[in-house]
Amino acid sequence: MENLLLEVDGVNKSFPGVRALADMQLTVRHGEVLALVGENGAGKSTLMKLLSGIYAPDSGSFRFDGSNVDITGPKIAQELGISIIHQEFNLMQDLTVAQNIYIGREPMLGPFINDAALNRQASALFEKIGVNLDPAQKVGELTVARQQMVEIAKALSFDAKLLILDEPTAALNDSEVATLHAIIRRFITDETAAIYISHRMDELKAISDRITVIRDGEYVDTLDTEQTTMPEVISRMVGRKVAAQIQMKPVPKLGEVRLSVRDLSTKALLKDVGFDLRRGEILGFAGLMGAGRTEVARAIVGADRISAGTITLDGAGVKISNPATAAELGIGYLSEDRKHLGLMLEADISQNIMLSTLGKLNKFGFMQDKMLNYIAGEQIQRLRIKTPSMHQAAKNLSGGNQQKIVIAKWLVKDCDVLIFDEPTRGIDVGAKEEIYDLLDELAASGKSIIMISSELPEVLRMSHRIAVMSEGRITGFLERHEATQEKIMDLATRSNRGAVSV
Amino acid sequence: ESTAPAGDANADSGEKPYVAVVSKGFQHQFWQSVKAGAERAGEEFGVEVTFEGPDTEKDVAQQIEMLTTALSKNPDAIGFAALDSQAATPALEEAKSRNIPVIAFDSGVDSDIPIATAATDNKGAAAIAAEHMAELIGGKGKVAIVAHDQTSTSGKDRRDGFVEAIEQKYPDIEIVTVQYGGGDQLESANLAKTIINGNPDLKGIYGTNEGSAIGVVKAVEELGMKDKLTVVGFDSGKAQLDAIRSGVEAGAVTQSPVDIGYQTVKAAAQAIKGESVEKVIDTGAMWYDAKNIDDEEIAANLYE
Amino acid sequence: MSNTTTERPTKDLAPKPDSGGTASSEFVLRLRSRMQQLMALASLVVLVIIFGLINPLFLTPNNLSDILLSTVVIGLLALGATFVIITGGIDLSVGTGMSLTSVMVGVTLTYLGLPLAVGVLAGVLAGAVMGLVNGLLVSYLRIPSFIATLAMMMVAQGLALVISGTKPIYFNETPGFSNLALGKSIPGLIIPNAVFIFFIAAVIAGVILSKTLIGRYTYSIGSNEQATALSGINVRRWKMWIYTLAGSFTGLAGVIIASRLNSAQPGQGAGYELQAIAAVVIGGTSLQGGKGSIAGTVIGALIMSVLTSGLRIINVPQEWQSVAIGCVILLAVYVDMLRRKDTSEGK
Amino acid sequence: MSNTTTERPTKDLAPKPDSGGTASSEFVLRLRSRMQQLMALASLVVLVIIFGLINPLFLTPNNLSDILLSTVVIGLLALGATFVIITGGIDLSVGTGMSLTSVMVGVTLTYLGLPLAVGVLAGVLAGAVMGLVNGLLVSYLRIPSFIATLAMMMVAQGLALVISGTKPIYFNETPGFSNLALGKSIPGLIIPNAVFIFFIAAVIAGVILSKTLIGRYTYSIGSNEQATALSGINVRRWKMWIYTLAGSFTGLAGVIIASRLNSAQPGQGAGYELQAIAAVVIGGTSLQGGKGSIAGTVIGALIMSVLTSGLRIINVPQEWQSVAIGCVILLAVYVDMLRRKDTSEGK
Ligand SMILES: Nc1ncnc2c1ncn2[C@@H]1O[C@H](COP(=O)(O)OP(=O)(O)OP(=O)(O)O)[C@@H](O)[C@H]1O
Ligand SMILES: Nc1ncnc2c1ncn2[C@@H]1O[C@H](COP(=O)(O)OP(=O)(O)OP(=O)(O)O)[C@@H](O)[C@H]1O
Ligand SMILES: [Mg+2]
Ligand SMILES: [Mg+2]
Repeated sequence: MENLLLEVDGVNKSFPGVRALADMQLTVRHGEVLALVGENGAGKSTLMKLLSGIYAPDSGSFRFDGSNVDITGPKIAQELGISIIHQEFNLMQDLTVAQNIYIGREPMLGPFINDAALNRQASALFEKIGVNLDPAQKVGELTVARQQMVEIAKALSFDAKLLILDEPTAALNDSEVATLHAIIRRFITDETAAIYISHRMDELKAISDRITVIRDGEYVDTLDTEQTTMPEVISRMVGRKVAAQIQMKPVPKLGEVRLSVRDLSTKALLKDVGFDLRRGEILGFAGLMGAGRTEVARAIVGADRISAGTITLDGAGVKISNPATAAELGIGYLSEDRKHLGLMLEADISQNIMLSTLGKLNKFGFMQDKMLNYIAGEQIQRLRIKTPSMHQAAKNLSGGNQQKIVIAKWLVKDCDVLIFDEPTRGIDVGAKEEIYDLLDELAASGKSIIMISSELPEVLRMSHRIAVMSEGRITGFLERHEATQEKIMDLATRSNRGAVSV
Repeated sequence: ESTAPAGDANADSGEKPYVAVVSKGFQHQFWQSVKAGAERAGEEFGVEVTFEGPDTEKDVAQQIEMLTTALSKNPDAIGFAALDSQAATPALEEAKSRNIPVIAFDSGVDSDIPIATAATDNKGAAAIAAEHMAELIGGKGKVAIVAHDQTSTSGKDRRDGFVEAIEQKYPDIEIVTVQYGGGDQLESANLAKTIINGNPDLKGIYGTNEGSAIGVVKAVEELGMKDKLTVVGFDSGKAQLDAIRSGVEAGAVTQSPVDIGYQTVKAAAQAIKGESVEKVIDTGAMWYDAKNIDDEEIAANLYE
Repeated sequence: MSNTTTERPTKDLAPKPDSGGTASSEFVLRLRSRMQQLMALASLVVLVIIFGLINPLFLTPNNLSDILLSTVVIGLLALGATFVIITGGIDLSVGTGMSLTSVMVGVTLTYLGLPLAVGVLAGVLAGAVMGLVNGLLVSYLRIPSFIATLAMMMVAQGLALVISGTKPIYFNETPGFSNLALGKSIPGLIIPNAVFIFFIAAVIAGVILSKTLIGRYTYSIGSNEQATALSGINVRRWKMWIYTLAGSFTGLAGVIIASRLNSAQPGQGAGYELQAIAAVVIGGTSLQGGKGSIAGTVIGALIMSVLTSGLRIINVPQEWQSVAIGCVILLAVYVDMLRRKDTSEGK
Repeated sequence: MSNTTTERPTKDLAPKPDSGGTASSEFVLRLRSRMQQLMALASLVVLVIIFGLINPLFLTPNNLSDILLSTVVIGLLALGATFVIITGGIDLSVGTGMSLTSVMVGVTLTYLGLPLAVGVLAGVLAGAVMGLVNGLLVSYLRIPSFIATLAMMMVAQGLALVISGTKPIYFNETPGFSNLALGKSIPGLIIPNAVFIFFIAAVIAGVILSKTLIGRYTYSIGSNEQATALSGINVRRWKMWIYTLAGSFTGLAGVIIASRLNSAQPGQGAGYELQAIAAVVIGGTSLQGGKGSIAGTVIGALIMSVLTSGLRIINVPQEWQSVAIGCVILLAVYVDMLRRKDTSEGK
């Protein structure tokens, strides 16, 4: 047809035990942003990996800019003008931001790398695309969100015709998402196009021209964004009708205070953080990138050292020196960084799910493997983790399914206080609702939950009460009935006004 | 390449008899000379000879493995220089029970199983070194020892023989330190230099084997102390011979490595034929220096 | 990267959207993990056959029994090292540590004249204590395991010399002691006790590694230490115990070598650590941590001793032996790699 | 990740949009990365002072010059090992490899009678070829570096013996050769050439590591090999060259030791690899890959030789020397850890 940048036709790709793509098709026009949606494990990332030369297709053809292409490696993809931001980071932690972005394309001065020019180049790039990074900083020192920015900058640093973004916003909050969208819009010309993968439906409306839906590795449909509604997209994704608007349950009657934090400070960032968490309560934490939400969680469970502050649990002061102590006291922490801090990528699913509970499953010193597999199997069913077997290595799962494993790990642990840091990162809309229901259930059964999230709608939907952080302090609490996006943003952008006490 | 005779070969089965020699070392020139002597005797007396030894003279266990493997090859006789006689007892007993004659060599095997021993008296040899050292430095002053090993019999005997001789006869000589360089030339050179730097009034250094002695020579050369220090060594090796000729080293005690190997295999060949062998074959040790280094009797025992 | 294609699938196994595992694909996955050990085993068998063809004496029961016996010490060290390596660490202290523990046995039996059982216990305990110290250094002082155990290697070497007075300690007053390794408890069988002790130790190690909590944590620490810690597991404490456990195998090796040599040799052991680690790695345990098995380690240790012994028995000159061992190790590991051929670039 | 917490500049919470690195924060970051080396340097200075106080003879120019000289061989080996270790690999072949390259020098100069420069080149080249083989094994056959270089260690040891005919090769016909290491080219200075050669080699290594592509990719591969490959870098080819480069330092070490001993000793070198690796790690290079520096390695090598020499000069009995070295290494690394003090559960 007319004006196509990319045509994917009849592509098949299987992994042992998994048919990831079956007769897949896709077209991208010049000058458009094509959104690609589908449930977790639908095959989105796999398709993108084929396009960027990481996997080779079992069969099928790719036409790029009018000619048939055989993308046999990342270098070939780069040369064709396909630039990708992978769902999982591909950064060298020990190199600087600039070194990461221009790896393989270093400006030289004779036999030597011209690091000054390298940093200048990077600065110029950042200015052009409007991100805010220090070229000379080590990537390992950056937050997840900032690392995502590095990935974006890197992808844009190529003179790409096709920009692929695989869940670029999973680690970003709304203002950063807006920045990213602006960057994408500036990138799109008559010569270029982008494929945009996301589970955040509101973004699709904002950025895309067309939406391609896939399900279980098969092409379903392509819709014009203008002329469609999100419930329609979602119903094609999951293959059934979904309730248009989920009812927010009223705030239940909360129990007594279970966890009480006072004057919590760390050397690095936190300043006099204090709050109470009641039995049955879901306390949301909102804030901008680097506001310190993750750090509060880590400080509470003893993963980071605190410089001052007290933690009281069920009325008794406790000293938590490491996450193991926290777990013994019934406080569990689900990390936002599943790849580095959440999963054992090489280990299988059941081992991952049962990791936190192993201690309870031994009899006379021996592991109860039957029991263990049974419980793991239950969780796989309950969270609908898509896998051929519970003995599949975690690294072979799709991103969203990996996230479900991490959630399952804490569901089986049965903690009284659960701290979920970005729990729905990378999880598809349908599954998200299921997880929300799960959290509601947990709260209703008397658990206390802290939910840190960068998605404001999620915070608003879930929280009984919202704590907003800025620059290491809590700048305010909002009850559910009074909370709005505007009020949260206002508190989140306050600085140096001192902490609000409980 | 020599191959072991398959099957239970005996002297009278038509094939050449086979003598497995398990020594204390392999890579050092000393052991290569023993090997050469063994092979020469092998040719002379018409026996097949294999020769092997552990990587270091500390590795008792590795030597025992070599001895057991040698036994598996059904040799007609075994030549053995024990790193630790006791440790080898079970294997030696097996040899005895299978009527395989064992010839001990080098520092000997402390057991009554070997029917003959071709050995150097290391303590006696070290005492010779001590006598000459004392004489060369005029009977008083400080000396140091750079030894090759702290735990092996040869290392201990050559240290102790020297120390005892000095203590008994030369009360005015002080042994300031004994340090061990593992027989590694570089290591020995480095540590000898440190000893010299740390003891400005040092008169002499004694190196207990080829590597140690050459290390000491290197140290003295590098420090330009040729005329200030008396170096006494052990065994030979080209660098040591050169040093003795040029006067950097006063002299050394040599054993008769070639003869040790030769006598061992000769005794083995005799035993296989059922001839009687001498119980103790003293292969001797003698002092050599610039004056007598080219004497026929001495030169025959030196290797480069 | 592109070689992922070789992991081409069986097309008939369409994924069930929310399965908890179909029986058949589960079977495939398990088979695959067994394959590795089968492969190593195959290398071993091939080696034995080759040596046997070149020199039939290699296959005499006596020689085979000797080979088993010669596997024991490195094998025991490798068992302990397997645990440490699966956690992603390395243990360089096993060689001289073994020497130190054998000296401790000597002190107990010969110097103090205590009963045999006490001596054995003292050896194992000495090893455990050494492992504990390694563990404390690695987990609580957070010293990289390479450095901590390198330092321990030196300290153990020195202490073995100091405690023994730089001379071997003999066990002549404890006549039963050498029977511990060399006696033949099973009538009619020429295989000495040490071999059985090794296999029993291997079975115990295998059970611990695959069936108990400490074994599970060994794998999970190796897979992702931080994730394990954040899952509420006291990683430091467990790591300390894992090193202690590993150390007690070193201790047992010290007991066995002392019994075999009927003496405690304070100077030896240096260099054994590399052999033990080689056995572990040839057995398919990854130095990156998280993967490995005891069965593999036993096979790896056997490969090493079959090689050494085989080259000697076919009279390869000593200078060529090490060349040959090097090449065969490469070949064995390469064949294994070929089979596993996965997408990751090896380190 | 978690360890980022303490390393974050507290001020820079909201970096200005025009960033590009404010001068001050950049300075702080650089200072911090220098700190590590300063710390190691401090350990070194403290050691020197302590030994000097116990025995003033330690501080004589002669002795200090000797210590420098005794650093050279291990130091050169450590330079090469630094590259390999930063990629996340390990090189066990440097010790016996050095021995093999020195034999090659002997063959060139003594057996073939070629000119001195050719001999030096032959040594370096032999090392490079050995490194190349290591590199091929590691990158193209994907054999773990531990195994590949362990095998190479054995092969090199055997070949050195085979090629030399198991005897040392002397350089008496090439009188200038021993001057290469021991001559004193700078009049009035007692420091021998070998020391200068080492420092020049270190500077070259440092420049290569920090200023050239191969150096950059060394870090990059060590940080995240897969990501590097995905960035379109031909990781395998670069890794091959990195090992080759590392090998040429081994070759240079072989030349220097041959010159110093005026002979090629085929039997030596085993055990040097652990000392070289220890020097690298004491110098702050991480065995996990991605981190390290040449300056650190030089300091690490100096710490090792100062320790050895110092303990000898203050007459610590040999059996206690290794205990003391072990403890000091621990202490040096621990102090370094303390400084870096991060909150994460480390390895
Ligand atoms: N290397 C692999 N080995 C085996 N199975 C794989 C591998 N990579 C992907 N899969 C499987 O292929 C299917 C598609 O995965 P993919 O990552 O493409 O999903 P996705 O649509 O990106 O999902 P998500 O939204 O969760 O990121 C999943 O079932 C996944 O488990
Ligand atoms: N400007 C910054 N530069 C470098 N590191 C930072 C910066 N701000 C925060 N960090 C670190 O990054 C980590 C993540 O920040 P934190 O968890 O406190 O923020 P958050 O509110 O969870 O936001 P997000 O997770 O979205 O980044 C913390 O460990 C913190 O120390
Ligand atoms: Mg995906
Ligand atoms: Mg966060």
